[in-house]
Amino acid sequence: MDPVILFFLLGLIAGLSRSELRLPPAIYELLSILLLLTIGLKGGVELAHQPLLGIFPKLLAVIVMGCVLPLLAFPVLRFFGRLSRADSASIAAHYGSVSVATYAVAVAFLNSRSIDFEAYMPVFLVILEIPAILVGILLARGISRDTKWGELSHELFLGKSIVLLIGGLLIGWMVGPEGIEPLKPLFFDLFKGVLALFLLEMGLIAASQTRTLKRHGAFIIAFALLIPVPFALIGSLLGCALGLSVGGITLLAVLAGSASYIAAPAALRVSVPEANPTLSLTASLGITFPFNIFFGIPLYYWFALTLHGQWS
Amino acid sequence: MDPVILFFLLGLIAGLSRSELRLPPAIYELLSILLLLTIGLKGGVELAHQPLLGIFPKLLAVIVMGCVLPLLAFPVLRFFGRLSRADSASIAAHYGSVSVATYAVAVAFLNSRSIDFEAYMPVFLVILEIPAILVGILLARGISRDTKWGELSHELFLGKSIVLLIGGLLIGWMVGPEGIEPLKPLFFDLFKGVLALFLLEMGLIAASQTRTLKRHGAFIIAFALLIPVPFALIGSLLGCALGLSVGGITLLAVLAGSASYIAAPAALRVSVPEANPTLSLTASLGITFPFNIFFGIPLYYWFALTLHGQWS
Amino acid sequence: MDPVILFFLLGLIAGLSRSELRLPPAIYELLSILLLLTIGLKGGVELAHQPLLGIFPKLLAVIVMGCVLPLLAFPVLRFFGRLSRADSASIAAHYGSVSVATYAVAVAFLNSRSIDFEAYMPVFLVILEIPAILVGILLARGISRDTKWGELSHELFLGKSIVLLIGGLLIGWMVGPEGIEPLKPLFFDLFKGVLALFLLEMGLIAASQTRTLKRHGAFIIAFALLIPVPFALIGSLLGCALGLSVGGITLLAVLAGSASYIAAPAALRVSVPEANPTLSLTASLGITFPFNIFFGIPLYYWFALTLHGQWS
Amino acid sequence: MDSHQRKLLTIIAEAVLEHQLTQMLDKLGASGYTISDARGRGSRGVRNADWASSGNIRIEVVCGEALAISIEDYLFKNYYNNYAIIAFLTDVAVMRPEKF
Amino acid sequence: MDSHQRKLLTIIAEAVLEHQLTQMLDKLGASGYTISDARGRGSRGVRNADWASSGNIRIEVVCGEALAISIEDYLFKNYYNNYAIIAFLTDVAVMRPEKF
Amino acid sequence: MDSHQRKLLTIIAEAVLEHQLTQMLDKLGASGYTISDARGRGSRGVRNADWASSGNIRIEVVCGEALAISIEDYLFKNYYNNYAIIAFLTDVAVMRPEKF
Ligand SMILES: Nc1ncnc2c1ncn2[C@@H]1O[C@H](COP(=O)(O)O)[C@@H](O)[C@H]1O
Ligand SMILES: Nc1ncnc2c1ncn2[C@@H]1O[C@H](COP(=O)(O)O)[C@@H](O)[C@H]1O
Ligand SMILES: Nc1ncnc2c1ncn2[C@@H]1O[C@H](COP(=O)(O)O)[C@@H](O)[C@H]1O
Ligand code: NA
Ligand code: NA
Ligand code: NA
Repeated sequence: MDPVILFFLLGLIAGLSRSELRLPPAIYELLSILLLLTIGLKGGVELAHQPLLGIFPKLLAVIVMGCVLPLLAFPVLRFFGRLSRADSASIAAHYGSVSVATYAVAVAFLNSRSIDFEAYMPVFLVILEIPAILVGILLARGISRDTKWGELSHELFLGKSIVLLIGGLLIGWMVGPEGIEPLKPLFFDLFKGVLALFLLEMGLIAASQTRTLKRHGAFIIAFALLIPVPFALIGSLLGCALGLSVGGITLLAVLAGSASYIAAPAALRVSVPEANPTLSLTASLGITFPFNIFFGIPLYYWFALTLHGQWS
Repeated sequence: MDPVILFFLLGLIAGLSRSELRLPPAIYELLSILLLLTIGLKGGVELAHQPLLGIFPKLLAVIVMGCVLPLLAFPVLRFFGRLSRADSASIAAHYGSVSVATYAVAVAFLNSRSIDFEAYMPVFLVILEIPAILVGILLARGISRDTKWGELSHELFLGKSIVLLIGGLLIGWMVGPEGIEPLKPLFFDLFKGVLALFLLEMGLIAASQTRTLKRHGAFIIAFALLIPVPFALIGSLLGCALGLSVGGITLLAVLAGSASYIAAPAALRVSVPEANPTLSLTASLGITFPFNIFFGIPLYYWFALTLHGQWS
Repeated sequence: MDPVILFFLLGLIAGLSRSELRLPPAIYELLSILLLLTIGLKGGVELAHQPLLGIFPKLLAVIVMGCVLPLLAFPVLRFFGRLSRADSASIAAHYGSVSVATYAVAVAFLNSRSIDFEAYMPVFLVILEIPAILVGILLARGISRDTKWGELSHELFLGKSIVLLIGGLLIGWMVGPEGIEPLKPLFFDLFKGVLALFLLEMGLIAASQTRTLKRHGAFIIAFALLIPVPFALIGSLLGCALGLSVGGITLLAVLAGSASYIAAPAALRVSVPEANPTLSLTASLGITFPFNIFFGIPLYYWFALTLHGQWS
Repeated sequence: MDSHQRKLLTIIAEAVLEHQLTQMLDKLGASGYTISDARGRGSRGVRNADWASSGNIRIEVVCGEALAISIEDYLFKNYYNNYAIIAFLTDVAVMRPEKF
Repeated sequence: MDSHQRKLLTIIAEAVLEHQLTQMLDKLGASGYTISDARGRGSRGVRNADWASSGNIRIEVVCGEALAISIEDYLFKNYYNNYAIIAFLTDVAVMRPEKF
Repeated sequence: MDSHQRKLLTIIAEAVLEHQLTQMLDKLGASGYTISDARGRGSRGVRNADWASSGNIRIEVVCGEALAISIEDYLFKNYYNNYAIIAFLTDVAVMRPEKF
């Protein structure tokens, strides 16, 4: 198994056995800043080689997917799960949006198998964070005047992860491969180590989330385990249709099948406060994230292999 | 002198002259987490090459040493130092247990002289943390029903240092030398730099400990300066008897001669609250730690050279 | 543009658009500790090659410059700016002293152009921090008995930046080029990455400073934009007179043209409390620092090229 | 020196509300406020500050009784239903009444 | 809106006790608590939070008088002799009495 | 168990004063103090703790009324004019009067 996943396991086990191990919040912040910048910078440097015009239609298709996914999840939650409208909308928004950590683990997975992927995948990552959250808010409140769109768009477009990803992309794109050289030791060489520490902390957090699991009953567990697979399948089909490589298809599947736990919770807490935040966080962090990094990523890779083989 | 020791000296001098230099606690945590994981991972990777069965009898011998050392220290403290039973037991537990930072400096010392040591030394480090603490608690309270053994064993076996060391060992052992490659830049290449920063902070902490020194009188100073040497001698004799290499003997001597300042204080604060915690911490951090890294390690290395020469 | 400056720009833009991006204070501390140690260590290692005696007269000349600069700034602030005596003296002290971050960016600028500079430049950096602060305090209060010189010199000579710079210099000088090898991955290889993150945070801080700008009116903005250039010219002329290389002249100009935002604020807050601290900080961090890293450093480099050409 | 009666309103709320609550205090006319980071447990479960947004903040406002009550009313109308938040009021004495 | 009298019990204790003390509060029936990190000086010397376990924590509990007293008694019996710990009680007014 | 009246003096001040203020408390004879980090806004603007010296600290002292007043006086004479600092006094009840 990839060592970074073992670090997640270590955190999970330590957390479940109530070890006193804890990473200070400041360190968690540092690690996530480093990961976001690294993903952005790497993508930007790659993009520097390439004509950009061709990716716009693809971006559009990806945005459409970001809008459709929550619309698929919402009825499941509302009618099968009998959750309130606000809770259904909120969870749908989380699952339509994406998880940067899952993406990073998938990148590490592909790297260690020397599988390339399209340079613009980090752009997809950025782009996919937002539409599902907007759709989720609309699902919760309709096009109500109550929603403070100003505050919301501020929250969305100026949130930490968007700013660092886009910032990294632009810087990488501007300085190109030679310019980035002196930054490599911190941002590129340490990438896996930083990811390992980050996953250690994620394991601890996931463990603390599972403690609130029983309160929420079987439906939410089932949802969090089962919805990633069809979503990832949608992602890989779209990837195929867009003519992506095996690596690219895998990553788009991962994006579709993963659930946000940074951008979505923050935005929904402000815009749909009546939704219970622990419900969506427990599902996304406590179940879907571990599921994806242990089982999802290899499975979605297999989707990609199979589909890519079919088409070409 | 090894540059990492100069960093300790810098911290010590800055602290003694009451400079405002301070590392934030979150950074201290990060550095100690990195050190513990590095020590574990390195050991684990080395162990991956080796048959494990042979080391069990050695582990047993080492555990016996961990139980005997506090039994030797206790009467000295109780009768020569006229300390209370609780204080004597607590200090004995600290000195029977081990200091990870001292171990790390000794590893750096051996590395810079290209002296190898047995791969299972980190296992000794883990193993030696606990028995002395248990013996110390028994010395303080007998086998009383009062002691909350549940809480205590939780504290001992799920404390930060044990979890990270064992976790690192297992991960290193599972992924082996190739698997660890991508983690090397963070955990291995930065090792000495991280150790240097950590020792800078240790210097500042040691300086603040020395401020409470005068309160505790001459006996505790003498004890903290004199006990490490015979303890280290016991450790090196045992190392010799177990057929360790010069590097291994040195490290076992360092383990025996060093005093815990993380695991032992935490466990004893909970289990023997009537012991004065500043007494043992001042001795261990303010005197024994500096003594060991300046004078102890080279001396114990010389023990190892001499003894190893005798035997072989 | 140098990527590290793009990071500053990213922070600045994020801050001005009120993004929620923030680096935890503990991380800011870690980054600044790393930068200070790196600058010190690098200088120390270089100095290890060299006879030290020759630099004493140069140090003297540099100290004189450090005393003269605030004396030039003071009347400008007092008579053109109509600021109170305390405020004028305080700002003069800030601008006579130096900014370590600006120096670090200038070093990165020179490195990326493979331009060497004298090994003792970090000594100048250390030396220049203090005299202007003393002169500023004298300007504010005369040689009054009120000033607690004991406390003040403690603040000055045992402040974080002095201790780490001098500590780094001494350690580097003692261990020399081979001894420093194992510390290189953390302190040297990561230098640019660490600087990039640090500048990201500086951008955020500078942005928050500009919010108080309007309160202080046009004079302070003009002062902060215009004074660095003549000061840097003085620095480069002195550098020329001392026979420095192009790199050395550039750095001395940068030191003269930059304004302190760590040592000076702390010392003046204690010694001249009636001076408004946000006034000098806004000028130094919110205007002069960005001006210098975007426009100043290339300009001062051009000064150095021109002057050096003239003389030799 | 004389001392004057004022109220100290302490608000403990989830960290995500920091910006909104300080804006509200500015708008309602508080002369200042002090914030520190906290964690805790309440009816909405444990908030253990494992990462920034999972923690609480603790806001203190020294003010007159009227302002204290209108802040509490504002909290009641806008936050008590949906957020992890509590508030309580203490009597305090201050030396510079014109400041608060 | 009406306000109701409650007690605010503030405990300052060495950080190592956090787990034990919150368990105690749960057991004695406190409706919640708020914790922040602190440092300080007292009869047991300076506790300067240089590293985690050398610091203090500050626990606040809003509760009725009876519970406040039984918590203080518990502290007295179990902790005052051997640990760096103090506690004090303040009168506070709350708007939602059913919460505390 | 009996409870005894004491005063709780809370000082909020810019972080750079920590050393001076604790020395002052030692000199004036406080039996102890507790410090935590804070940020805030007041008449001297926003102090947002972006980096260490730009933040505030919050000092609490449990003491008798006389000492509380002499500390306030000291602050008034030495700090109120030039520093971002406020202080307020609360009544508290303690169990161990000999400690404070
Ligand atoms: N009885 C209490 N005493 C002190 N703090 C409380 C109490 N109840 C709740 N809190 C704090 O207020 C936050 C929100 O409370 P709640 O809305 O009840 O979840 C909790 O996370 C605690 O930090
Ligand atoms: N008079 C006091 N005022 C405020 N805090 C105090 C006081 N005395 C003690 N403390 C706090 O309580 C902790 C433990 O006190 P002690 O048990 O007296 O050492 C100290 O570290 C301080 O944080
Ligand atoms: N009305 C208030 N309520 C609570 N805290 C305040 C208040 N006014 C000022 N402060 C705090 O005291 C610090 C200094 O206040 P000032 O001297 O008014 O700038 C501020 O940064 C706040 O943290
Ligand atoms: Na998704
Ligand atoms: Na030992
Ligand atoms: Na200058």
